[in-house]
Amino acid sequence: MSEEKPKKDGQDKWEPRIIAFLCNWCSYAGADLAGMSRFGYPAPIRVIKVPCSGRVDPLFVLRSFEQGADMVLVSGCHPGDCHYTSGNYHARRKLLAFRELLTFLGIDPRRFKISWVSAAEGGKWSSLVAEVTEEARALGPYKEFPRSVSEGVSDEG
Amino acid sequence: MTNGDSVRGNTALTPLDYRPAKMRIESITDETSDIKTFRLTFCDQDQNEQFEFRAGQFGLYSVFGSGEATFCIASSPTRRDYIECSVKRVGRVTNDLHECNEGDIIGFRGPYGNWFPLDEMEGKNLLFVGGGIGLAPLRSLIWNCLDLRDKFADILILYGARTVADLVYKEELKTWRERDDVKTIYTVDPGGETPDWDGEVGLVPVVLEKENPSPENTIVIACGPPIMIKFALFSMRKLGFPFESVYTTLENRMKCGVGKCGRCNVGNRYVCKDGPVFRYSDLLLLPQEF
Amino acid sequence: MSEQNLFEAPAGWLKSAVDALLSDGVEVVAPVGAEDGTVDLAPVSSSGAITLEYLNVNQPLKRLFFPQTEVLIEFERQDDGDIDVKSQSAPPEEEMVVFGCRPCDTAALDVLDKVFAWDYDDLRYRERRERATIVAFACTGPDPQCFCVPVGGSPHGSQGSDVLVFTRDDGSALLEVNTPKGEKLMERLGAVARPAQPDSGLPDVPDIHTGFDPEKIKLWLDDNFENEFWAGASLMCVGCGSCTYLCPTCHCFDIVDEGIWNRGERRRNWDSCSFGQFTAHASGHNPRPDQAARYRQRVMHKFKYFPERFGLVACVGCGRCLRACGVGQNLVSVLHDIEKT
Amino acid sequence: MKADGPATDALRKEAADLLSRGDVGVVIGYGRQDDADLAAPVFARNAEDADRLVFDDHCLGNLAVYLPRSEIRAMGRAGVVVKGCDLMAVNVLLRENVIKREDVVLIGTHCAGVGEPQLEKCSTCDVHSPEGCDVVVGEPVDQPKVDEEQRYKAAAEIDAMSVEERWDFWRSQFDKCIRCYACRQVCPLCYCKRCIVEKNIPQWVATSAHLRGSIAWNVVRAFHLTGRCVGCGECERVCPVGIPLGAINQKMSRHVGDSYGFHSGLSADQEAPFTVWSPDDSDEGIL
Repeated sequence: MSEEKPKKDGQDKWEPRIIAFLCNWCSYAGADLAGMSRFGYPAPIRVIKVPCSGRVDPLFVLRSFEQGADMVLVSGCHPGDCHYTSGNYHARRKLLAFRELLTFLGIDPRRFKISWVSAAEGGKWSSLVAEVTEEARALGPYKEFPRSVSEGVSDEG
Repeated sequence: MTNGDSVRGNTALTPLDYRPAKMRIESITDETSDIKTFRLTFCDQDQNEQFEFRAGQFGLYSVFGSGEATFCIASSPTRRDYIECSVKRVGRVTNDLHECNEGDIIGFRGPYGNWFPLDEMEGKNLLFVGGGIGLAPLRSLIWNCLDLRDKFADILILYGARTVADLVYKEELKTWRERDDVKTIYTVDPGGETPDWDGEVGLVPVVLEKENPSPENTIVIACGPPIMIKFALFSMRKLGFPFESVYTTLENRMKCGVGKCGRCNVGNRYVCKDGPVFRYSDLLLLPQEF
Repeated sequence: MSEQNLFEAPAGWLKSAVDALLSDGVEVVAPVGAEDGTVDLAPVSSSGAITLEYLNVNQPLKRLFFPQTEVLIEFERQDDGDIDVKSQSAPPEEEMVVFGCRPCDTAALDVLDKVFAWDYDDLRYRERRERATIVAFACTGPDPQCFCVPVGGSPHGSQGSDVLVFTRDDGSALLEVNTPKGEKLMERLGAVARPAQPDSGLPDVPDIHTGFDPEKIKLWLDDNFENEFWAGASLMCVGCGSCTYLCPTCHCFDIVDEGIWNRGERRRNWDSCSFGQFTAHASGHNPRPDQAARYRQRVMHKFKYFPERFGLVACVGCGRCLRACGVGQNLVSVLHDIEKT
Repeated sequence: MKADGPATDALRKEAADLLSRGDVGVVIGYGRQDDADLAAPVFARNAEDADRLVFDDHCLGNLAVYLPRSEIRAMGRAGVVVKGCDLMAVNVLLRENVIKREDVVLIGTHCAGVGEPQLEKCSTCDVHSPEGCDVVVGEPVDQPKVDEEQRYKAAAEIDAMSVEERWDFWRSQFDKCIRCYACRQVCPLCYCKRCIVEKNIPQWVATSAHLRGSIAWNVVRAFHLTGRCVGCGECERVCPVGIPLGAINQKMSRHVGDSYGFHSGLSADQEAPFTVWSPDDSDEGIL
């Protein structure tokens, strides 16, 4: 069984697990800049670098929830800025449709965020993370989704 | 056709809960670019001492988290301290097995299946015909026979691979060649030779015909890719070998290994129970679906 | 077996029996209706949940003994590199009484019993079977898709059931006890049913109109592995697994590992010979490369290979494969075609 | 529609002509089965076979599913009987270059709706008369004005629930899933040689029929059909455990319709919503 509340060392407070897929060229650089500029942002976010937001297969999002994410964030270049010219436009259509699907199936849309953060927007990254972390904390653990390996068994004999 | 059931007799049912034994990888040998041989010992010392098998039998090896896969036991039953398996990297489990290091722990269920007819082979000439990784089940039997050398007449090992780099058990090939109680012929497909290759060049069936061994008092054990087996059998027929004295192994996909999961069957035979060793004349009576 | 094997129960007997068992802490599985009109066997916590309005339960009885997915082992990687392997614990020891399955489904248990204990004894299956007492309900109104009779069964067949119940129009019933397990259950139920008069005749067996001769079919199968017939007969099959998953005798399974980086579980899941990947080797070679080969396997397995190996046809004529097939593939028509050739 | 009506007569004649002229190697149509509610497919290989064809209101299936299959391709050019709704699937197969127009002969049927009781999809059908076929048989049917809201009724009912209610609803639905993949196999647009669920390096979708695996499977199925599904409803019709897959497909169709003005299957030369993009697409919902 997965431990329900990952705890930070020496702290009793529950922290949400947030998985962020960041495009290499804008959002990841933006997050980097936030670090270099010493903008603080909360720690529970786990960053996975992808070449482009267009690379994010909806299965990445689903798998994140399966394995215990409380929130998933996908971030790419602003429209018009894609390093590959159109990856983020594809991502926009695909991921918004995916969120529609998740919402329809009863998966809380507030737990799946999409954002545009450019390489220059260290400040935006910092405040965005603060904002979504606060929201994830308020939403609490995403218990509903069948997470991890041992849960979600339906018809055990 | 199944020596398994007759030897076993009417013993009680074996309880089965699919729990694998844990085995430690003692050593890993790179055979070719995509084949490795793993030497394994049971983590539980008692199991090490009790474990018995016969040449030809197989096991289900598992990387925990990836799943189980079926391979023959490639070491000889006469070498009691370990078992070996040779694994070609082709799918999920084999990929992950190739990623394992010495000291890692994997799962093992077995031994399952029947075995080569050692009793029947006694006193006879033996002809081993192997291709590629098909040498793995033969290797178990070859060492088994070499360790009991007095019981058999002439032994001829014919082994081929596509290229020199694809030959497995290179050290052992050398050992066998150096023995004076075994005749060896090694071959690679045309174009697969290297400048210093001193063996034959040519497909296994072609080399077999050229060698022209006598079918008299001889048992043939042939393992290799289906296409090689097919043409090797044409050649054997030409040379006058009766299919009653030819044995081979089938390698259908299996999940349970014990005649339940329903996917390895050929006609009413379960490869996992009635095989993997089949007499070729019996195989011809089955639906050609393997 | 005692001599008395027929019992008489008044209307309302089922409610009394179920309530009595539940209050004894016995797990009761019985037919329960769903919103979409289907009826399936499910554990019940009161007799009120039970419905009797069905021809047959939607999903076969086998699920109770051979569930669609089950954990075989759990494993966890330790810090020192060792792996902790646990067998999944055995099923609960409490008894289970299953009400309401039909004689076709109980007959199918014969097939499964053979497979799961012909050489290696599958412990999970056996433990589940042992704790269950099966009270089948004789079939009163077979539909045109039913064909239990030609495959050796009967709407009143007692094969595989511990108790077989014949329900009358007024709700009263005759209970035929077939096994020591059934006797034990009747003893336990005591007042619910009393020994029937020797002259209490059983109701007439309803007619099954579909007929074919499995032996004749086997003779043809013996000689016709290679035959153009299979390509034609399988052409409409789209290769889904609904016929195999709803089949009470199909028992093929897969074993898969699921997990995350340090722990997981090995599961046994139903699998289907209709699926293209079923026999595919990792090398890409596939002994059954097309739907014709796969459909042939399904028919051959049921009517030739299984009888040769275990002495009985691996089909009980429940008709689920006919009803469930989305494209109208009809096993009985295929068998009729075989008979005609 | 009666099986022995004029549509059937015309169909048999057209099919016999195509087959005897050698224009096609096979005509895929519907055949009569005694008592059955469902007309099973018939694969007519010669003019005599054509007499087994029927068209009536038992003809529920979407025969386009057979067009990509190698067994059918091996027979040569294929004639296929299509209702208006089935034709939309053929259009997508053409659009996605799965089949070539010159390799198929489309035998359209005027259709007033099928099923007893009539299928839900037939009440909102606006393609009673298929367009762009090589041959059309049967009597033209009046095309009533279709109420858009009615078309998305099943999805709208679920949309009206709260997120929590929807979760409970779908959880209980997906819990029933037995992973037989009938929905996939019967779908003309699920033609992948190897489905994502059959790929195991890595195993994205658990094959076990537990809730986690079945949610993943149903999400993936629905998403891979988003912008492609033509709403023929076959997946829901064949589901042996009665999962209302049509509602999910409706929801996604409506989304691509409302957002990008796209309706799948209307023609063979549309560009699908996920293959194109516009800089003017809405940014709503993006932080």
